[in-house]
Amino acid sequence: MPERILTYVEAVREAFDICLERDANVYLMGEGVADLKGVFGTTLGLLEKYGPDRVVETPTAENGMTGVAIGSALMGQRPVMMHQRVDFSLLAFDQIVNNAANWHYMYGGKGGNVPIVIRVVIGQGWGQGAQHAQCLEPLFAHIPGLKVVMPATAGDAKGLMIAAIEDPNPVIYIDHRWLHHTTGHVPEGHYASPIKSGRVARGGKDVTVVATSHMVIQALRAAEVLAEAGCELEVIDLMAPRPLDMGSINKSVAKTGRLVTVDTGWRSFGVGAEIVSRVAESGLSVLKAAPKRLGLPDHPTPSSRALVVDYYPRAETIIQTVGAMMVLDMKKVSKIQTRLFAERAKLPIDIPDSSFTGPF
Amino acid sequence: MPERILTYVEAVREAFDICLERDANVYLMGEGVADLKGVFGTTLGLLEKYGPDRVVETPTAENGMTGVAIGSALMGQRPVMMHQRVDFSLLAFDQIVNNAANWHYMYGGKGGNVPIVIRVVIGQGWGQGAQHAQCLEPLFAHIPGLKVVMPATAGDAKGLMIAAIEDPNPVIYIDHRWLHHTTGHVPEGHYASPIKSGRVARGGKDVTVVATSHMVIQALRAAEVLAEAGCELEVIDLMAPRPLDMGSINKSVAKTGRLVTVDTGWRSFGVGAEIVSRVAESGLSVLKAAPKRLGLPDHPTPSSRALVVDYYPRAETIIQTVGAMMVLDMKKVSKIQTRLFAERAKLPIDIPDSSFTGPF
Amino acid sequence: MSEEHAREFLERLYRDLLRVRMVEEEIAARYGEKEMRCPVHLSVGQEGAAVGACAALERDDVILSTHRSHAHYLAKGGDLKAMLAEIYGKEAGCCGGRGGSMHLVDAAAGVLGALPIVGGSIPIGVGAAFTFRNQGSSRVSMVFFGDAAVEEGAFHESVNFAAVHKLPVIFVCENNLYSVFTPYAMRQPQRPITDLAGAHGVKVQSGNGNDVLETYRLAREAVQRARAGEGPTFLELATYRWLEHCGPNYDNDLGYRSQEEFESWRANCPVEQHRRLLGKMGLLSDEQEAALREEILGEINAAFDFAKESPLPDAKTAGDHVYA
Amino acid sequence: MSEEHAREFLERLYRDLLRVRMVEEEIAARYGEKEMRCPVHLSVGQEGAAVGACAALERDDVILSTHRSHAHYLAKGGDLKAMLAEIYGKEAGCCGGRGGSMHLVDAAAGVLGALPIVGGSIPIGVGAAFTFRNQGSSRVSMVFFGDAAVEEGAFHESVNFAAVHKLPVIFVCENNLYSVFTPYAMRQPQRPITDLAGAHGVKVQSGNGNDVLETYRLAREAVQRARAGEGPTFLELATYRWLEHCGPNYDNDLGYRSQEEFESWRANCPVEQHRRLLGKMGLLSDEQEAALREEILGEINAAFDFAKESPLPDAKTAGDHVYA
Ligand SMILES: Cc1ncc(C[n+]2csc(CCOP(=O)(O)OP(=O)(O)O)c2C)c(N)n1
Ligand SMILES: Cc1ncc(C[n+]2csc(CCOP(=O)(O)OP(=O)(O)O)c2C)c(N)n1
Ligand SMILES: [Mg+2]
Ligand SMILES: [Mg+2]
Repeated sequence: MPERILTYVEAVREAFDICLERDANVYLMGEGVADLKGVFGTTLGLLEKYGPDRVVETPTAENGMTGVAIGSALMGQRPVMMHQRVDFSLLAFDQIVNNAANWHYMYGGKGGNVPIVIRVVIGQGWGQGAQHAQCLEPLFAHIPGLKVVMPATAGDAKGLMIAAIEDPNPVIYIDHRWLHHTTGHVPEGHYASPIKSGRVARGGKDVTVVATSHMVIQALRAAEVLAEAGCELEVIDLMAPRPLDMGSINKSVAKTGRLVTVDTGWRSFGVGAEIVSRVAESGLSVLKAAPKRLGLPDHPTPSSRALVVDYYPRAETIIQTVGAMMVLDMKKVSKIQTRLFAERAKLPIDIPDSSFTGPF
Repeated sequence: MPERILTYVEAVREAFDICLERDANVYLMGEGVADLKGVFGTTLGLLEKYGPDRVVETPTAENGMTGVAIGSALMGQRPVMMHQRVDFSLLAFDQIVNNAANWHYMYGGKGGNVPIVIRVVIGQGWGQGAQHAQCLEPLFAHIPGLKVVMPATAGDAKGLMIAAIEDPNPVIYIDHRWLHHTTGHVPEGHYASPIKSGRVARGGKDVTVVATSHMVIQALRAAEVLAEAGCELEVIDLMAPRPLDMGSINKSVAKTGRLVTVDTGWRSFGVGAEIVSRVAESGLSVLKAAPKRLGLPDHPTPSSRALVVDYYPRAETIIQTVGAMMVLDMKKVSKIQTRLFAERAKLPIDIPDSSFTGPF
Repeated sequence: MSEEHAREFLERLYRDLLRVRMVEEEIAARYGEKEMRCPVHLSVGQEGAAVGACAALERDDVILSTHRSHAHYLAKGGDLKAMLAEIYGKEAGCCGGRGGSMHLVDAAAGVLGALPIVGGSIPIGVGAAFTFRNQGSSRVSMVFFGDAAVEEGAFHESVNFAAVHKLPVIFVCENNLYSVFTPYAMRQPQRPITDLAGAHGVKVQSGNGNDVLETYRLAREAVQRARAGEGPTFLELATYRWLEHCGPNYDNDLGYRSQEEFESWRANCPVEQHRRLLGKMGLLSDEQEAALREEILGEINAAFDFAKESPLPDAKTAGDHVYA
Repeated sequence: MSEEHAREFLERLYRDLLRVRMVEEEIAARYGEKEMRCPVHLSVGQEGAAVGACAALERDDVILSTHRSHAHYLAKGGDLKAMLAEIYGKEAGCCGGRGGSMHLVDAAAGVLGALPIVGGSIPIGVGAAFTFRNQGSSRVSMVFFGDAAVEEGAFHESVNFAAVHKLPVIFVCENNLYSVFTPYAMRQPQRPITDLAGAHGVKVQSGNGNDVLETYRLAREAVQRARAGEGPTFLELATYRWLEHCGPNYDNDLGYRSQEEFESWRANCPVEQHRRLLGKMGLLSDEQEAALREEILGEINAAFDFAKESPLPDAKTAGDHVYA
């Protein structure tokens, strides 16, 4: 199959297009879905193609609109509700947790099911601050009855969106803003990636790195540097924190004996805590070193670029952590890093890569 | 000091009374605070004593009322906002997470502070079902800027409520319904228990059990049985999952080498995950056995008593877990358990103890 | 309606009123046995609203209800046995024992669900109506809620959206003057509650919820408007709860509402009023009444027997139905 | 007001209008330098509402604002240097660089805060008013928000509570007809937006937000009512945003609003209108205008210099201020 390179945004848009085309019950809703920017470009052109009943611009009323989505899902439609910032979805936690997550169970399966997708965009933009750049995935991952997916690549962005829309359950679809401009191979046509927890994004024998979303990119960058230093990371793209399937993680840790987790959100009470705990519970003998978690430190997101220097884990952070765990020669690693990251080092800290056109 | 035995409910009420008396800026608010049942009895008589401006019955409008609390806190008052079920606080997650938790930080300390208490009642009553019996403490514990307390005893119920009210920050105060009728020593007058994470509720050398809220009671019951079988649990009452201070837990695990956590809420992505992860991260050599977490399995709370038989961790569950970990003679343990739990065994599963007058 | 039909209809309304009343009285009578181990919010005194409004619906229309769900469920045609079995926590319950009294459902009868989060089911009902409109269906959605629910933001968000899209939804607010113990005036300013929906550009009506016929007429108009694509209606139905907010007892002795207020509403009993009308019209003799009661009691007793005798769910199945 | 005072007052209004306009134009002009690395939502075209409403307040009254916060902050007396330093992400910013443009604060000037969650600051303002009432203070609270905010449930919850307790709060809705790109009619039904607050039993007024004097008069009345214990007022102020929703550019070429609509509002410029009035009254000659502009420009340039030259915060302090 020849490579078909799309951006993450294009991949999401293609998933919407395919689902809207295939199933008349699918519709998109939310603030901005029918506007000129189309939720970071992911819904552009779809209003024109499918009309305002399929691409439904909504009032600013997150809890109510989520209830509307649930009600219409119970009647057989498949809404995709979008929040341009995950922070807005906090307004809808009542409907998401009390209703969407519980419905099928609390009616013993006799009350129907809730095939909705709630898409929340996480992560940083320019100086967005405390209320426009949170991540919050553990808040969803804690809730039984939800499924939670966090695609890291363009291919999965499409495949998991299609899977989420076709899933008969409420799925929280989390995309990180710093992934939007990344590119990758995206197969043509309809395909659904299985909602499964762990995909080996890069094989390696020394350290297992379990990462989510944008952190997969950082982990892969780190792996490149470390490989040259003779240390092979096995990078696992978690993809779906709930339902959590430990299969590939356990297999990897059994091989490497070492575990590092990297969260997009706050480290404390984060996704990594569940991974580390499950590994520890299943037996310590497999571990050659104490596991380590990376993630955001315990403070809200500041606006100024000067204050985020140590806030977001980056490839560099992963390299440091693995270096300490493996007792690597950090002088040597540092040289490789300087060489490989030369391009990146020229960019300001609040820009993910040169493809980023900013500002928001 | 002579024992002064009060119920948990009386202790909370006394804390309110003392704080209302001492500081004219303190007020109570919420649905039911000024009514004839007074939020499980915890506010009874206070309306008569302090009047409707200090004991403020509110409309059913959780998000708005939480914002009102925040605004008045910024102007120097100290509101205590109550939710008779934690499930209702989901409606207020926007104000709690976006505003209360972030305010002091996002204004760089120059926007004032938010001295509010949000009291949420968790846990089971008779057949309350999926939307009236959740726990959800990890959702709060994940958020920087909040403090989270979960008093397990009547004495701490009072001391931590006073501390929460006097704290200059937003504090989530979580009380479990099955604790309401329990009794304990409650010192007279004003005292604030420090908002600190770990209190050794019972010393022991074999296994560290870190429990929250009602689960502390279950752990202590388990400890009694196991002690007769020659196994000594060190029970740590977590009290404050955020900010999390690992001091007493680390010390205990360094002694016992074994760790069991018991959550009131769902096990996955729960409080126990953070405890286990921190212990594991700080070095494996201290651990003699793989840690274990207990908590609710991954499904919503069913209404029927027949469906909760294996849902809530109980003393029995802890005994089984420790028994397996310590390779105890379970026949012997079982005999002791049967003897010590004879009274309890006569009660239906949906009643915490004979002091419980139900039905709700 | 032919005279014959009209008579049958009036009789059916009475039957439904009486049946709901008798079911709830029986629940109240037996609640002390502590076998119904879940909270129950009884509608005794409020039956007119449920029965009158649901009488305007077809079986394939849907309703949403609240914590106080029995009357709505039964009036819409929900299965009595399945309801009682649910309250008893049994496998045969309408939710298989997972829901309890506050989560009744009967998909076949159009009872989409009941939710105890105040205001929580309002947007769900609007969502159902949204799909009906999208599908070009003539079905309508009716959402029942109490006077406290209009204090929740979700109510306003829902009505606004329904108004913008002219959705086939009927908002039925049973104004019984209290939210638990708290009277209306402590929670809302002096103004007609209908103003709230009116401000969203929605057609509003107030009526006597204890008058089943008046309620029916208002509901029928609203349903017709909805089916004709003329958009949502908000009905405020004045009524009164006789028993305590939650549980089987009278609690007027507690003093949160005056005895006069209570008595005046009791005198205005929806079942009794309609019975008198039928009596006046010569449609209900004492013998007919007695026979009807006996027949209903027979059904109720059989349903209680069913509920009590049927098995509890197996604890091993507790983890089922998390995902579809 | 004496004639002298009146003149001074009119001049002050003009000065404030012009200053807000010039500050925002300067932000727009310099934004392309990519040194202000946070989103900016400019109020160019909407200054009349902010300046007129804040003119009715005393310094110890408080305001709350939104994502579009610069005009409110400046009109209430917020420190310009601290605001610009904040937008530049500097230590000397009003939030020490933690907030950015959407979180302006100036406690001394009564700017309690600004929040980019639509509707999020409305209950906060009501809470402040609740405390003023509780403390028997005569201070009032004024909450600014846009026309989209009334779609949020929190708006209704807040107004209801303010009405029940007759709180000294003024709700100021700047209706600029759009929520980002989405016009009013796609989000709300046809009815005056004031109906929403009126339904909560609150006094309402509509006015021309581009007429600073009309706005001031309405706001003053509302403030007087609030101080007299007569409760909240809701003001709808018609106005229009000239630039894109977020960012420094004109975006009419995108076609989401008509050129005629845009031009008619532009012709109705709040700064220009008031300038003409002063001109007619003989209070503002061309020389005076030029001098005023130069003075303001001097202040603005100095403030930009300050913001640009002052140091970034130290990364090591990023964890400070989580708790008080
Ligand atoms: C969101 C939420 N807040 C609070 C409650 C507690 N609560 C249960 S019923 C009730 C009163 C509801 O009153 P109303 O809507 O008038 O219905 P009624 O009980 O009078 O039929 C309240 C406040 C709840 N269930 N949900
Ligand atoms: C809760 C929430 N939902 C959505 C958004 C995204 N958003 C930012 S500004 C805006 C439009 C606000 O419109 P309006 O209130 O009319 O203010 P204006 O921008 O016109 O001044 C929206 C929807 C948000 N910030 N918060
Ligand atoms: Mg009521
Ligand atoms: Mg607007």
